[in-house]
Amino acid sequence: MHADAFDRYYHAESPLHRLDPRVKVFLTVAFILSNALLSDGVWAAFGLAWLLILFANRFSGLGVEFSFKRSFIALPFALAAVSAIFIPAGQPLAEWTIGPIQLVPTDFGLMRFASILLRSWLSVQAGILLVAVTQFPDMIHAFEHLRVPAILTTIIAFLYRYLFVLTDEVMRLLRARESRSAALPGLKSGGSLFWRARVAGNMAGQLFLRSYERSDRIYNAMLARGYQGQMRTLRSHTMTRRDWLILSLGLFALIFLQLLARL
Amino acid sequence: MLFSPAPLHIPDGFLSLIISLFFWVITVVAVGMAISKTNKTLGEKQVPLMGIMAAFIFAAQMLNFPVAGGTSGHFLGGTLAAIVLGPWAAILVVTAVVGLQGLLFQDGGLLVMGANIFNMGILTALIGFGLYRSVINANKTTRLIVAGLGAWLATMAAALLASLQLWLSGTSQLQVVIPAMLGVHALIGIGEALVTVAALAFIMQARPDLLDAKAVVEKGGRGWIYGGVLISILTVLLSPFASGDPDGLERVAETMGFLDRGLSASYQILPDYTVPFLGETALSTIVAGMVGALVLLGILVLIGGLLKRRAS
Amino acid sequence: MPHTHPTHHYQLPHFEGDILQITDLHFSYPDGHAALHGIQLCLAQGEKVALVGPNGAGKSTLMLHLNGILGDSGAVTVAGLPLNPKTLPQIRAAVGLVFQNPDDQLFSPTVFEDVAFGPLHMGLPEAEIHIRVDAALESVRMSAYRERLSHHLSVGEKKRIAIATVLAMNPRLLVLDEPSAGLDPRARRTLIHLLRDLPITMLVSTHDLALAKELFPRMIIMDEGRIVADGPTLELLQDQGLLEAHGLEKP
Amino acid sequence: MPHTHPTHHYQLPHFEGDILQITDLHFSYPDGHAALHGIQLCLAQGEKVALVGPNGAGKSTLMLHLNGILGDSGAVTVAGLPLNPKTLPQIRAAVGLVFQNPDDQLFSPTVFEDVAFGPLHMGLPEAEIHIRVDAALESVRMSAYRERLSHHLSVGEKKRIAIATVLAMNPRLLVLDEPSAGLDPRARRTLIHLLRDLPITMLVSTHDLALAKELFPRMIIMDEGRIVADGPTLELLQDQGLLEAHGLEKP
Ligand SMILES: Nc1ncnc2c1ncn2[C@@H]1O[C@H](COP(=O)(O)OP(=O)(O)OP(=O)(O)O)[C@@H](O)[C@H]1O
Ligand SMILES: Nc1ncnc2c1ncn2[C@@H]1O[C@H](COP(=O)(O)OP(=O)(O)OP(=O)(O)O)[C@@H](O)[C@H]1O
Ligand SMILES: [Mg+2]
Ligand SMILES: [Mg+2]
Repeated sequence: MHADAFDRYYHAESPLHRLDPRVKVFLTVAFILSNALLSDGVWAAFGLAWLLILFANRFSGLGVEFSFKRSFIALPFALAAVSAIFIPAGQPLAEWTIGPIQLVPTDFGLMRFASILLRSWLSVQAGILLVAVTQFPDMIHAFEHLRVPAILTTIIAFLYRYLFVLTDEVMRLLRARESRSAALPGLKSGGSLFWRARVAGNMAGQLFLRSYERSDRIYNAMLARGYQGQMRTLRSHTMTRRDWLILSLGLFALIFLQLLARL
Repeated sequence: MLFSPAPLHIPDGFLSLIISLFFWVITVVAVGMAISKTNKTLGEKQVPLMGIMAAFIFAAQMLNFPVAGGTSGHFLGGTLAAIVLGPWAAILVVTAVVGLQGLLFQDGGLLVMGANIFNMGILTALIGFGLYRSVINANKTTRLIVAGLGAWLATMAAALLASLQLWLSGTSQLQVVIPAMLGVHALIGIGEALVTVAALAFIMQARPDLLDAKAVVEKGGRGWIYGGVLISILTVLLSPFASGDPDGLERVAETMGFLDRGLSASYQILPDYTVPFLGETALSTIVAGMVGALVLLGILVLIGGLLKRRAS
Repeated sequence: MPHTHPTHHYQLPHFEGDILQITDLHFSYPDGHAALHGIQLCLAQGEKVALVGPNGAGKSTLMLHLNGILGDSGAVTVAGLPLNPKTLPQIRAAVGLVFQNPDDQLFSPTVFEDVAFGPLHMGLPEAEIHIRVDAALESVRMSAYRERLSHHLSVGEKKRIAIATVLAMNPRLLVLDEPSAGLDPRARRTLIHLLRDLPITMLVSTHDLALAKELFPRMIIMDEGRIVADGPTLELLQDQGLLEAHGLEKP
Repeated sequence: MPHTHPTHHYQLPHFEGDILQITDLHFSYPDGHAALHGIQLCLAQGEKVALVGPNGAGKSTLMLHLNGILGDSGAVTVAGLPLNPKTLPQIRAAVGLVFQNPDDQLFSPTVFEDVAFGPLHMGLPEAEIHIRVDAALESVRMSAYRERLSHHLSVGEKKRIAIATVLAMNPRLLVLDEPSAGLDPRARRTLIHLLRDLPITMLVSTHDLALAKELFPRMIIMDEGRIVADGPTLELLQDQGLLEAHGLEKP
């Protein structure tokens, strides 16, 4: 079985794929930060930010609409911001009465809501593009280079590696349960809710112990290869002049965008 | 889809910069402490253990169980990890999980990751471990019941805090977001509690050594009990209060000086942080943001350096 | 304990004819990988059949179709019932699937709970469940393990419990995925005796051609998602060219 | 980081004689289970030896002693160095241990990182690490897989990479725990060729007596924590009584 469904990396030969992962990570974070710095309702700046994303998409070799097509994953969360539409500020636009509740959408509220969604939607696209053009291990290296504590990056590297092993294991457990979830004609099947939750709990406990014991075996394997309590990594990336150039261009564009937004 | 965005994973754009940075700072400090504590107690074994346990939490989230009418409950696993691995280790594990979810799946944002880690990792460790530790010498049934309660409360506390963060960021209105979030999570929390209890019972049976009183006490001091019980009480008191009388919370905030101009004010002060001597200009905002980012970077470098020195 | 419930009350309707019919079964995984190309297969009641082929041939994929974990194309008929969402629960009662790794099969703390999962889920009355569990454990000769924790058993023991978990459901057709992998010679021998003595129709995938030769009169060879040979085991094992072409080796 | 550790620090001094000597090794697990009772064993340089025995005989336990993961009783001597905390790093560089499950052995995201793990933790300079990794991948014929992600590999491929991870440490003694489990006949054949061509002293545990017969001139049979036989493979395989007494079967 393969849990490759988690892989978000799309291979292509492109300038963006070749870019040093540090630059990609840094620019992505800067872009998200820049979105957070834009005030509500500066549509031109939001538009320009999207243009930047489209531009980046263009150079990823994955197609201009690549990140757009995948960008609706955060949409369900938009529900959390819907109430912003009815902020009692600015001009009321309408008045809806639903039972005892009275809803008054306002122009300020609508602008606020749209701005939150736009910010989030732009940031999500940047993230999508980042993982699509960077192999995850490279991204971990970038964080090492950017001085995130080695222990944390190593834990994430382990997590990434065993994510696939353990999700395969869960999928097999789920299959086993499914294949024995039978019914006979004329009998009510399924058991009680409590029983079902207990079975899920047993599976979780089972999985926990197996993972726990596996970590012992892996620790042995690490010891066998000379691990003495400190992770070492080869710093395998070097920044080229091209990397520096693109980094400065990107930052310059973001600063320009911020200035434009304040005009 | 395997990982639908859980309601607790706040995406970028939904929290204001100040709130985001504020929780980043707390989280960075807590994670730094967790690193040094686990370093001491678990030694060199911690790296594979934490990594695998993080993968476990990830995988366990796929364990659904049919509830009714085609819906199913999902398991989050934070409380289980806190009880079995100890609070410090659990913080690291959840940090890794939330980090990967944000980085790889855009399930939760990057700038808001500090808040997400705090809600789902640190609160859970406090409540889950703290409550369980307080009854460590009780009989098995009591411990299981308290663990279940802890799982439910941890879910509620995370939902409550996330709501407050959204409100303070001017993204949601309190009287809407609190009942909605708490309502949904009261149900999610029940599933979480059931599964946590069953999983713990399983582990008690198969590997009692992991959960005997001595092993648990070693993993965190009495401080966790006080912290855990305190946060639990706060959650219990605040939840019905906040959902029943959101304006009340508003008044409390007001008297404490958070807000000065009533409800709409919160939408204006927070997004517009400025640097005093520059006045309310574009430059001021940029500088404010950069200062925040630099502070963050500084803390990260500092912790990294500390750890390196400790290791060598 | 007075277990007086007659077991045959809780049985699938009686049926004569081929227990399993597959006509032109195609399957692709969600990532686009085409794993099965037009499988055609009939199993008569009481037959014991080996399914062999190299890694990645599609053996496990085919087996997952037999009780509807994968696929829903209507190409599979079990005991006269065409597989579809409505018949699925009944078909799962008729087909007992045992996975390669017993750790994937056993998810309950004790052996008893694991074996009782199927009958419990089917909603059988308690007395009947006890009868079923005892009978299933008895037939794999593990009655003494009823209250043990499955976590602490050896691989060979787990394997037998895994088989018991589906026997407790009184299946018409037993489907085993590589039952001998990872067993030491003694445990493997015990397994062979067990399978020989079980009076149920069986489809067993294996890399162990010696086991196939010893146990199964009929053999099916798969490669790249197709059935490339189907016939008497001893005959197929003589065909050096055929075996070599599909990465197999004469035992 | 400037890794300036000189390579020779980790190289064992040149040494003539038995590469491995074990005298009266006893071991009990923390839970009190006594797994080894007075193991006595010598391996000459260049020997290739099979270690067989039923499940639970203590094979894996013994192997974990060979580079000090378990035990510290001073009963083990590798290339003339008695195993103790001071010699441990050297001995770990000299003994390459490959575990049964490649998923426990390959813990890094990419193949390159995994193979480089050993040399890196020996403190070799970067250039040397690259040379070692390339050579190790070359000898298992997996050079093309350098940048691949480990979780994309098949079991057989993972197994080969797992062997490469220890070859990169230039071990004097290669210790493999059940290398052929779960491989299909073709992958098993590839493994046999690989092991035959590697010019290193080897101790290999296996349930696959056919593989032992084909590859290893010498065989050691363990049961219940003791070595019950040690001699030429072909001779031991003739002794029906011996094999049967320890749960083995003539291939
Ligand atoms: N979940 C999945 N997603 C995509 N492809 C898959 C998945 N599971 C299996 N495959 C592919 O389908 C093909 C058939 O796989 P299958 O597991 O059925 O082979 P098999 O005959 O059982 O092999 P083995 O002897 O190794 O168990 C293989 O090429 C495999 O890589
Ligand atoms: N961590 C442990 N704690 C306690 N007992 C253990 C532990 N690991 C193994 N044992 C026991 O020690 C004995 C020897 O186990 P070992 O794994 O060495 O056997 P083996 O010969 O490798 O078997 P197999 O062929 O199944 O791999 C067994 O009885 C086993 O139950
Ligand atoms: Mg298979
Ligand atoms: Mg072993």
